[in-house]
Amino acid sequence: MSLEEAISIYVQDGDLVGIGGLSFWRKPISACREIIRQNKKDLTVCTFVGGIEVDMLIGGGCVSHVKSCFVGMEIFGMAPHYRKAVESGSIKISEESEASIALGLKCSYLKVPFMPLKGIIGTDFPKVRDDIKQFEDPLGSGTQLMALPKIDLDVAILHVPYADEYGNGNIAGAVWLDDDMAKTAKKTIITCEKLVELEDIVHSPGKAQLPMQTTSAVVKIPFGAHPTSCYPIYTFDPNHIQRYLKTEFEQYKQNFILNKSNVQYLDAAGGAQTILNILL
Amino acid sequence: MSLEEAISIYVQDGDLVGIGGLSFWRKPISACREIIRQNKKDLTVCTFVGGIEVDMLIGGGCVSHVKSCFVGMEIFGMAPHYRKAVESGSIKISEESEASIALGLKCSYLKVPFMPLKGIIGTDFPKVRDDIKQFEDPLGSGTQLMALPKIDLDVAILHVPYADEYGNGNIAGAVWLDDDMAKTAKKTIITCEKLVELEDIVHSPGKAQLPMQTTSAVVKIPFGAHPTSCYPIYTFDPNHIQRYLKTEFEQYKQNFILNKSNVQYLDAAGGAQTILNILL
Amino acid sequence: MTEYSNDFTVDEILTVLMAREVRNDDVMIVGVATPMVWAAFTLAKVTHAPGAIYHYIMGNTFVNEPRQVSLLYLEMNTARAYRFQNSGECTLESLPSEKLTTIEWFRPAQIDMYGNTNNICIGDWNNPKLRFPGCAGIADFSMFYSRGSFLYTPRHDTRTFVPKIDFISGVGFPDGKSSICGGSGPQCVVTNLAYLTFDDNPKRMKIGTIHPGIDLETVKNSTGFELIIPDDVKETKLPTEKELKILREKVDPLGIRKLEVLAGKEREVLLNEIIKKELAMENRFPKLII
Amino acid sequence: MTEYSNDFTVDEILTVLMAREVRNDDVMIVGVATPMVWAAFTLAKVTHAPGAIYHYIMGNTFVNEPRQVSLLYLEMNTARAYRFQNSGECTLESLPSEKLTTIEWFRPAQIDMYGNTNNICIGDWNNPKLRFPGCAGIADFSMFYSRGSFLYTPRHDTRTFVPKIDFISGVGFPDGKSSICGGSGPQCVVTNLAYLTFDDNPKRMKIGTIHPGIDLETVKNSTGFELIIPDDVKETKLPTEKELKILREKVDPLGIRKLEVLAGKEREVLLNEIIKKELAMENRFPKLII
Repeated sequence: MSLEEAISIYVQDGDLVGIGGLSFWRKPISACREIIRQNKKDLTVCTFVGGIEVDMLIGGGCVSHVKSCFVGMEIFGMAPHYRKAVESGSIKISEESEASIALGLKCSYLKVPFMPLKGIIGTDFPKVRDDIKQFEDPLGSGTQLMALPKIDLDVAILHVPYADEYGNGNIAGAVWLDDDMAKTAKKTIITCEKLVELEDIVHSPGKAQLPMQTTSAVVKIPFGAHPTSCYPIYTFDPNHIQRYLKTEFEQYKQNFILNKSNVQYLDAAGGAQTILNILL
Repeated sequence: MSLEEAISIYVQDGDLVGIGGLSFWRKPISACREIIRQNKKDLTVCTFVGGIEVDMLIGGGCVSHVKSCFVGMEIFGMAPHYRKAVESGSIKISEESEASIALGLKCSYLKVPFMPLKGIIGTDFPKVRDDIKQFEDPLGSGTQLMALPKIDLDVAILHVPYADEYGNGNIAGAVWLDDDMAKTAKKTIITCEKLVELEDIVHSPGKAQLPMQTTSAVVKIPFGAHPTSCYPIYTFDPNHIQRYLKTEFEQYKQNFILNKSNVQYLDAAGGAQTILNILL
Repeated sequence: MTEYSNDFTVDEILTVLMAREVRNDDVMIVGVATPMVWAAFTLAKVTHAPGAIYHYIMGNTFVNEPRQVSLLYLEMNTARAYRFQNSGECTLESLPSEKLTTIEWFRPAQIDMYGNTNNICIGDWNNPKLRFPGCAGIADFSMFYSRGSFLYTPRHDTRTFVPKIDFISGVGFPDGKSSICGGSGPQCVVTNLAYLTFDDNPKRMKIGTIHPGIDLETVKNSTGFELIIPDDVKETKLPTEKELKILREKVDPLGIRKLEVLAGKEREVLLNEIIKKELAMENRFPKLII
Repeated sequence: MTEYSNDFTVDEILTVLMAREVRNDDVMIVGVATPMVWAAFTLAKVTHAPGAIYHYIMGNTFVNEPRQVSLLYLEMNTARAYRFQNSGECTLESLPSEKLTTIEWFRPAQIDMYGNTNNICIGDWNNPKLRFPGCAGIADFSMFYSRGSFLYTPRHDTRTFVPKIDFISGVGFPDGKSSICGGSGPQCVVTNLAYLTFDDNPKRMKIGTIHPGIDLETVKNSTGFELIIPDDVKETKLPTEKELKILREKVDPLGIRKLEVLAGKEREVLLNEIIKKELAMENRFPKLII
């Protein structure tokens, strides 16, 4: 299946979209560019720690709502479109913590509508989240707890170094919440650096952290996480991130997104020199 | 540290003792024999699926309370001392399910007094467990849930194939709840087949599932899980299990437990022939 | 043309009927110490459901490859050749996902007409006449499965099929109403006498088919409550020659599944024989070549 | 004899003071994009706290080996040479255990006299004047740590130290009372001007020591609320020659920590220089040889 087909079939306007990776690390950016090309609208984006992918999707006008505990550009500064959208009130924020996202996904496994946490109490989160609630331990210890709601993703979009044709995905570095997203989302799109044999997955450490039983589509896109990293193949591209921050979004879209195949994108982003720069 | 010292220092009468492994697989039996030799009393034993180890400890008079979802001898039948003790009312049972144990341990990570489950509702568990309680989703969905209490182990006793001198433990096969027990118990005793280098642990799949930060003692005991298994080194010993079932416990204790070093025990259990039988 | 056979034992018809419930896209949940279930799943996998995947509870692993049923080396099956391992929550994770269709067989010590089951004790819980090992995970998830739960017993008698069970450790259709928690509830009970299903409204046990050579009266007299009896009670479709041959020669040549059916001396003799044979095996993890 | 040095920059005294808080049995929690914290932990590890272990939030891994601070290759540090990886719950797991003493540094955008912190926004949340990236996990666990939480900011001014923060995303000592959830609460705030601690009853910010060359009035005027001032305000103990040498030459020779202190053009120049140097490195994961 092509990326175009995968996004077209499995991502619908208004979906709650889970995005894998963390910050500048292993983000499914090629899929995000495709979402922008297809002009998807009104998405709610949920990610553990968001970076350039959330910012791009907002810049592209695809997002109406963000569920994340952090959206920024690491040491490079703020995420400009995210910041502008929040400050102007053009997108809604669901203020999350790390635990509220991790536990929200865990709810799906247990089929429970909420999970309890001792944290968050005492913060201003309850003032801006009418879907979380402080309550008392039903077992009578008197402990005050925060109830955090289930997060039911419509679709998870994940980039991994290795996958097989059946939809088994293997992640060499940190998994973050990718496995929980894959296993609980209604549909899962995996983009991968390399299509390998089932046997390769079985013999890789971690094996199929993303099991084929829950995968809807696998698409091979080398450097599909650029300008973010994909361990153990390449690190993030600081030059491109700086370029992104210095380019007006419509211009960036012209240069790097619209009508760009993967190879055209990579050439626009510096071709062989860029690839050699980031390879580990 | 010797096994004698480890059990003497870290297991106290009345403790809530977590035992690793499952059924006939990777149970810390040498440690259980030492507990019987030291005549520990009034222990509450918590294990995921119990087998001969729980039965022996009950036979040895060490146990007043069992928290498990299953105690049996697999295809070999019932656990005789467990059954007799329950039927005669000489030990207390905390009727558990798989989830109630797994989630009870998880509570420790989150520092919450309970975890919610949608299961167990409709069963007779609440009639015999006054520490679990049905309650309604505090977020208002109307969902009925069961609140399962935290399990705070005093000491976890785990047998693994590989550990290093710092207390990092590596398990080659299934981990079951050993990692959660190790990480949440106040003290953790690891017995291992082989003492290896830290580097060996780092390069083994799964690395240090039992991290040194939470280990209190490491003791090398080859075949320390016999007559249960320790993958990938040996499987369980069906002949010894049959012998156990056919021998009156006081006699078994004389033959295999009292005043028996590890090598004396192994010789009594059939020596080289037994070892060759079970080696994988 | 399919050849049916009349030459089978109780363990064989049970195993074959259990195998037939498996669908090609199922995840087959293999418990500990249930060789008949394992044999049934493997038979299904090598006959009509090649796409089905094992989920070994024991290792918490998804495994694709079928291997010969074993008494001593279950752990090797689950620890080798797996593709995916769940985390410490074990059965809590992934299995009850709506994405996966799972099939799991439970063997109750007692069952009532609504499919409620008991694996805890006979008599009062506080003072039991007989304590069973326990219900493991049955209380947690059996009511979630979208495909429902599947029951079997080789002991179809009035001690197993009782009007009122002594302890509900697995929830069926409470008072004949739909399963709670959104699952489909008990689907069938495969026994040594019959294939039982559940009527729709109320959800009550009824006779599906009766095994060859068994008469209706025997089934009725062996059941401690009233079964719904259809107007036209059919006979259970016989095992095929092929099913029996593969089961006997390939899937479980040591006959380990029979341990779930036999009792007393007969059982002990078989057990000793299996142990002896398995300990003598050079290759302890033989490939299954069909 | 220890040689103290007066020749240091703001980033250096901050890093050294942060390093000094680490104990030999700590687990040091390294976040994402906090090179000054990473530098401080590595400095501690190679000087007075060799037993301390990194916990890289990014990979959710425990790592024993110190390596040179990096902008581009943090992931390699966390993904290689680790001994233990938590499960998907990430920071939820293991860290808050009572068995482990953890040390984590947070950098608040706003802080009040009780150590409550804000990393969310300036102004009303519904209509913010300035939106920050967010608080990540601060809201979850900072109040659990038995060793308390540790704060730093290179921007000691009245925009950071305010009478009332706009959004509480990290809980300090509510109204001067003990930390909730059983943790020890904020322990100190290391700034470019001073080392601040918290008085006992009520729990309110007080001056610990003032950095060399800074006078008390500057500290007071740079703080938007009243600090408790001890009778005898001492000067901060200077960095040692050894600390500075190791920090500059070994731990962070590229000066990546300085990105947390600099602004504007100066910062951009340094950033470009670091990127250029790191991209040119042959060995992208150099060993740290002290």
